[in-house]
Amino acid sequence: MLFKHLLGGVLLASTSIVPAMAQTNTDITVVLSEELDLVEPCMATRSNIGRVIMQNISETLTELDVRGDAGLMPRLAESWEDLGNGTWQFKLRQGVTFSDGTTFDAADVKHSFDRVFSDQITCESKRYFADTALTFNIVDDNTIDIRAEPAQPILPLLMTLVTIVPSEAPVEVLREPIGTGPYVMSEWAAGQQIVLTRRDDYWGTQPAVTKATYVFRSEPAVRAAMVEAGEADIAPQITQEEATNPATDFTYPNSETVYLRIDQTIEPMGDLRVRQALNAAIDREAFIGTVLAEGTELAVAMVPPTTLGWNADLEPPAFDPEKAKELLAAAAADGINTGAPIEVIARTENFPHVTEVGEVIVQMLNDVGFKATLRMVEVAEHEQYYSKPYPEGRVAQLLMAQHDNSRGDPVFSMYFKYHSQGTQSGVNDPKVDELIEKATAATGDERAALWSELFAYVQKEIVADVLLFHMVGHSRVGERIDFKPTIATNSQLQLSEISFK
Amino acid sequence: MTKMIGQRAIASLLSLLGLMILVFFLSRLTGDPAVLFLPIDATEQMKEEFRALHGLDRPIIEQFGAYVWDLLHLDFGDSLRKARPAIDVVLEAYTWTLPLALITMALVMVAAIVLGALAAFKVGGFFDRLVSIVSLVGASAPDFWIAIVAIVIFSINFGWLPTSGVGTPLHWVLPIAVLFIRPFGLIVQVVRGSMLSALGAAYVKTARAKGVKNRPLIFVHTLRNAMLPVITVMGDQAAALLNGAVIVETIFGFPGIGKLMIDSILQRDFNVVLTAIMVTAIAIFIMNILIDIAYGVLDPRIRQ
Amino acid sequence: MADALLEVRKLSIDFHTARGTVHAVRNVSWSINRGETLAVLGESGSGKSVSASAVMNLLDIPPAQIVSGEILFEGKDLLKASQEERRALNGKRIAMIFQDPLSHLNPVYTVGWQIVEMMTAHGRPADAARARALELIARVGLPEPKQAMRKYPHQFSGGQRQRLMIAMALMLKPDILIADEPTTALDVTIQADVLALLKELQAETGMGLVLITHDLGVVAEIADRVVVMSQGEIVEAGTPRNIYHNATHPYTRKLIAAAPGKGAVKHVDAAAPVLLDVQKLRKTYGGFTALNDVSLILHKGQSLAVVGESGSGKSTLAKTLLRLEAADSGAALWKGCNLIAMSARELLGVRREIQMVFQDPTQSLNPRMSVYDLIAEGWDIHRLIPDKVARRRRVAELLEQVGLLPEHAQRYPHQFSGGQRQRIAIARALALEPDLIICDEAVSALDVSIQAQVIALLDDLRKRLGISFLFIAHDLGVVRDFADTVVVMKSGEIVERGPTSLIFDNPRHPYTQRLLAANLDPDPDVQAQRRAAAGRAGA
Amino acid sequence: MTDLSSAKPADIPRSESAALLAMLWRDKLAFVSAVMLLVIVLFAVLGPALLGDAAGAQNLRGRNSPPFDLAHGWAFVLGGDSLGRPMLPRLIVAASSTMGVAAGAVLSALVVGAAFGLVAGYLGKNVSQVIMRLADVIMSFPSLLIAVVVLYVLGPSIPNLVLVLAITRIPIYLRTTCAEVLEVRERMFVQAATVMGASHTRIILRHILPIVAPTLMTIATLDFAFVMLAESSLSFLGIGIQPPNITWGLMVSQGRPYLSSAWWLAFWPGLMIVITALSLNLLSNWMRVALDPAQRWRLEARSTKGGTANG
Repeated sequence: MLFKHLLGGVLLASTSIVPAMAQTNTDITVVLSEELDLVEPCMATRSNIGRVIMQNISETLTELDVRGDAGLMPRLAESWEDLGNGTWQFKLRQGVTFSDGTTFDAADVKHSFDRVFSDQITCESKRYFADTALTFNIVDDNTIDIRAEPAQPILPLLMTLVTIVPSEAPVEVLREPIGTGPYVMSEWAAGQQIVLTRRDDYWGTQPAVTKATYVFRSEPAVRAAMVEAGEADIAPQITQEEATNPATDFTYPNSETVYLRIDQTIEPMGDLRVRQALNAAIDREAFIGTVLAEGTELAVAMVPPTTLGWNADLEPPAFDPEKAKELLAAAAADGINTGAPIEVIARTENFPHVTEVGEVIVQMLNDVGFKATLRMVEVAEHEQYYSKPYPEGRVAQLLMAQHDNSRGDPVFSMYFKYHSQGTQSGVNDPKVDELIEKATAATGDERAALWSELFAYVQKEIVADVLLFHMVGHSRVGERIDFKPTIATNSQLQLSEISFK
Repeated sequence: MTKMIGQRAIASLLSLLGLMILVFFLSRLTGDPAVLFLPIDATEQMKEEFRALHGLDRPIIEQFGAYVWDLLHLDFGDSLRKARPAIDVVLEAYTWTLPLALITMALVMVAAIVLGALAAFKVGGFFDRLVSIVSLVGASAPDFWIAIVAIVIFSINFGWLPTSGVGTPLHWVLPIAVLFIRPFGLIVQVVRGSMLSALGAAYVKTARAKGVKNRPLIFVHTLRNAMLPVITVMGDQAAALLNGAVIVETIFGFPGIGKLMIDSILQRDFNVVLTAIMVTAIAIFIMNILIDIAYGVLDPRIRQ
Repeated sequence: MADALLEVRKLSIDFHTARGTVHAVRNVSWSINRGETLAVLGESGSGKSVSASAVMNLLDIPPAQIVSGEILFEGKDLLKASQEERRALNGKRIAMIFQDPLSHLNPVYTVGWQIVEMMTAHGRPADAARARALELIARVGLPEPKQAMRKYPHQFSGGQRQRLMIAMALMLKPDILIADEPTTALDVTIQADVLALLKELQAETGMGLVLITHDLGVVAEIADRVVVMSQGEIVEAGTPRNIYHNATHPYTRKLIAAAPGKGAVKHVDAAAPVLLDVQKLRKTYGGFTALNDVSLILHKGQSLAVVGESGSGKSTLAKTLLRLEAADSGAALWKGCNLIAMSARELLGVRREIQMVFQDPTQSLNPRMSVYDLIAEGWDIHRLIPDKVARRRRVAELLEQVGLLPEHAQRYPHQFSGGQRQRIAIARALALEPDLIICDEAVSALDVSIQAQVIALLDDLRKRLGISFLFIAHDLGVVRDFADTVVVMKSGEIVERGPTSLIFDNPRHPYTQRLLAANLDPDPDVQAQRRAAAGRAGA
Repeated sequence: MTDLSSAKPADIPRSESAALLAMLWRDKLAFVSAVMLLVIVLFAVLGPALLGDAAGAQNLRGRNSPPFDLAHGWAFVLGGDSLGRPMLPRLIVAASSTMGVAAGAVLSALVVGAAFGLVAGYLGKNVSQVIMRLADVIMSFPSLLIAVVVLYVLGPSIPNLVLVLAITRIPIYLRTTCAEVLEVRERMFVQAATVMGASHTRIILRHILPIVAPTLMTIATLDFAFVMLAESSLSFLGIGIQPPNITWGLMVSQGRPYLSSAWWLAFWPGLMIVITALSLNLLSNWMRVALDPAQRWRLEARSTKGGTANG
């Protein structure tokens, strides 16, 4: 019993020595950094789960185009329209079946949302509807009206976040997810691998990959080595140090933004000049191609450039230590305690080389006269400092954090990070609050313009934080595979986008 | 002997109880699992629902009562992260850790005993010094060095072995080899020291006067006498292996208890932490009892 | 001589040690034939075992080095033979048994296995070996040979273990048996039995017997020829009678003179006050009664010997009196106060007044303490002589008193010989100026000549300082020389008591008689007479 | 009077330490080890004051400069790290915290473990059984959980880290001491001390401890390397030493991502750990013999290898 793995292995060994050798041409192996705890579809917005499930097993009503400029595209919904009064009508695709054979219809959509909102199960996607009440009206099998209270202008976009399960799916954590996607989960050996195999009765185009095996290795060097040794075909997350082979290794923006959150309530951070000095003190360019990979961009907003309302006019703050010193001196002259200790708090393993980034930043801040120290903490402790309520009796803190928004709309970021009620906000500015509320309720060009204004106001006028970088990721893709990673590869990896050379 | 084992078992159960209480309360000092399970921008309401769903909103003493009550029904609770019974998660990991630990320990035992005994027999010689230095270097070198260098050499350069993972016996070679180094380094020293004193014992003289050959002299007459201190150290090392081998599991993608335990601690998955610790503790207690039995088997004087 | 079966010829062996080269044996020659018994007599450090170890190839080289000489077996020089040839000879042609069979038997294997191995190691089939082992175990006088085979060394008594060693040695019917102090650690009656067994077996098998011993009595009892060794050299050789009566070398003479049991017997001074009054002392371990209502009285300045064999309870008596063990019942009045029931505080005072000298000074002196620390420790404990200079002077005095040098104070116990260590232990006991010293086999581990010196020292202390002694011993000769009163213990009870002269000249209890009869006399003639008498009694 | 009393004790230790030094000189391996350790201790004491600034000076554009290249100056002879700081001064400065943490953890574990072990062993079999089971509990308690609990509740700091590492090492000393004391307390010289009226404290400290100490010392030196590596893995998991503090363990764990691109980042600190551990072990083996009066002779002349004259 105890040695069953080994014994099983002996039998296996007679047929195959290296697994990749035994694969037929259209089977692939993907090596991920983090194992899946769950395969529950309603948790698919969590990136480690989404990478396997999203659009492979479970599909959503709508889908955001990350390869082209098509914006929001139909998936399980063929079309949608705003009926006014906060109600959106979705026309559902016909002839779609779940992998258990049942047909997809409007009741399944309603049930999927009921599961998300149930208190019997914890679903991540619930947070996107935090202050919104949804009511569902099944018009017919292929039509459903969804009314949001208050009105939600981006409801179709939010539909990219909710995976559809059949109405038979129980309201408990699923271990055998049933979906409409092109693949079914055929094996889940906890700790070892998850295997997806292609369905024959998928509604859409048959993807090229017939079988995908996911394995999990937390050591980046090993992930890279596996592709090199032919044991795996795709390693979506490798490090800059490993990504040295131009033939196989891709670098691409990964929708993550790194910034220093300023808590303005603590001296001396309430002073604008001090915040400007912080920004001027940091030589952002120096990081790129050294500690951080070539291709990393300087951030001017909390969201990546692919997001709605992107303000192309914004410039990263110039590195100007002299100006920083002047600003500090001016603040000090007004009685601001610029010599107060500042803690730069960062989370270990938040992103590659986070410690080094922290060390350099502290050095740069101290070079212009701040008294900064670095404090590296593990995830649970980081969380304490990141979200409200902030700990009592804290000194001035610059919290280094990484924020991911690949959803296309700033709404997923701005409220939390800048609104005075936002859980990770260090800002308390009526104009910011107003702009966020207006933009959230607006649609179309007006929405884009309002976001654009907010980005500029936050970055230039109030200097709310120290925006640092839009990060890049590195993937290694085996030579026989034709696949180009995108900004979304962090949170989803559609097998249908993979073909063979 | 049976009485002794019975006493040990009762004492072990009491220790286990103490361990459980200690871990239960200490682990709950380390923060709220809700904020770790839910995304960073989850609402307070979601957190409250999560806590209510898993009973984390109740007073801690009540939680403890419920836990003990369930435990009496052999229910170890569910994993917060994995939404599965914690005991399943832990036992699954254990079916990997146990053979890994046992095979490694068996190899260490054989190698350390043979090399340590030979080193002691020719004490001060070239072989002796070589064994000492190599084992000490091995025991103090960072294990991830060895692991990654081994992957580069054996998997990438030579292509002899798979880089990582499980499945075939070949997959076990590198993890076992890397795990082998440290306990081997320690135990070979202990064997050498213990053999040195045993070789000076009077009965060795008797054996030589009987005309016993060198090999049985070392491996039959002396070794069994030298084994007692060796077994104690081996027990400690085996206990460490039974606790999981985090680095090796992490690098080689080996789904053992060490990585599970670390992840569960960092994610505050209390039920898994508790279950893993208790299962490990039971394994260690059983091993300690086996060691006591081994003492008795090896040395008849202890049997009484 | 030239065609002796085994001949050691002009053998010289050096040991290279830290303190320079020690010439362990120099130019030693002896030989032995079948049927003969050769005794190699010498004290510790005389090199008496070295040549035998060389014969058996048991020397560690280095540190040992064979400088010159030959060991001829059947005319072939063993020193030129290969390791394998010599191994094949060991046990098969020449066998050896040792002192202290407990440590020389492997504790973790059954005696059966070890005895059988003697034959299997030389390629004989295991079945035959088992049969032979059973036969021999019965022959050496152990009951239930089959069960005995399955038992482990620690489950036997000392005498039984030596019998098993003998059985093992005889498995392959060797031509020569080398016995290295085979009876030294045994009780006198057991010693007599073992020697008798060896003689019988020699007569049966016709083997040659090399007996290495320090005991003149053993030589007198068993040897045909004897070589006397001192400082690595043979100083004298001949028949036991010849040597005993006509020793020419001064060392031999000294040795013979030092043999205990010859001095004038002391007499009790009954007028002295009672120091210790032991009343019905009782001690049991589980079901075993170690002390069964033992009562005795010790007067000031008296030396009372407690005689008995192992297991008689004599050591338990000492431990109980010293409160190392708690007595079950009874009393021991020390200057009128009951030692057994004393509080810890009262006891501390008495601890200064009663001191103990243990059997084995190697074990009773902390190896990590210097002689100065060892002797001065009592003053630390009892807060005496706070002045350092005075202490140093007093330590020097004490060392001189026991026959050591003041500069020895900075050394450590292992740098001394056994006799010197026991002197340190005595100096430590004297440091607190006690009224009573309990000696538990205090001289039995020492060489005869040193034994005599230590006894003389104790006697001198008794006379000069009026110290009383409770002298626990199994060696009757020593007791006769030192004690003025004797109690004989057996199985936890005192079977006989009285003045030394009375006990020795006119023992009444059969056990006492047996003890005295088993005690070997160094005079071969006396032993011959006793054998003759015993033979007549047996017939 | 004063002359006489002070002359002698002063005289004896000097000759004794001189003799020890001479013995050390004769055993080349032990001598080299002692010199290495001395150098490391000097690094630890003087390093931060002398080289603290050099070790902290960042130069992002000159990062990961390879070793054995003197173009950047002597400080870069062992290469530069990922922030362009020179390896050599960093290694020297890191000796301080490394030694502080390792020595602190090992010594506190030793003191606490030995103290409880001595008392438990001296009190006899039953008490020591209880202590042994307690040790079992600590041993099956994963060190990482202790680390998370202590560092989460008490906050991360070097003393707390020492506390964590010490707690996890206590059982080893506890068990070893307990087992040895159970045996030593039966020895004759302990009885001899009892007979002289020695108190329990005196017997434990003066008679039992010195016999047990060499074994504990051997374990402690073996533990040194273990603690340095454990500290390294705690750093790696984000709950150990964190920058700007530096230890060899932290450097090893920080060098880990660069193992394939800049091997020297993890290699030198790892080598320092290996050298320290090796030196400590070799020296402790030597000291075990040298400080045992009954064995010292083995070192006084190197020509002999074990075995005593018999006969």
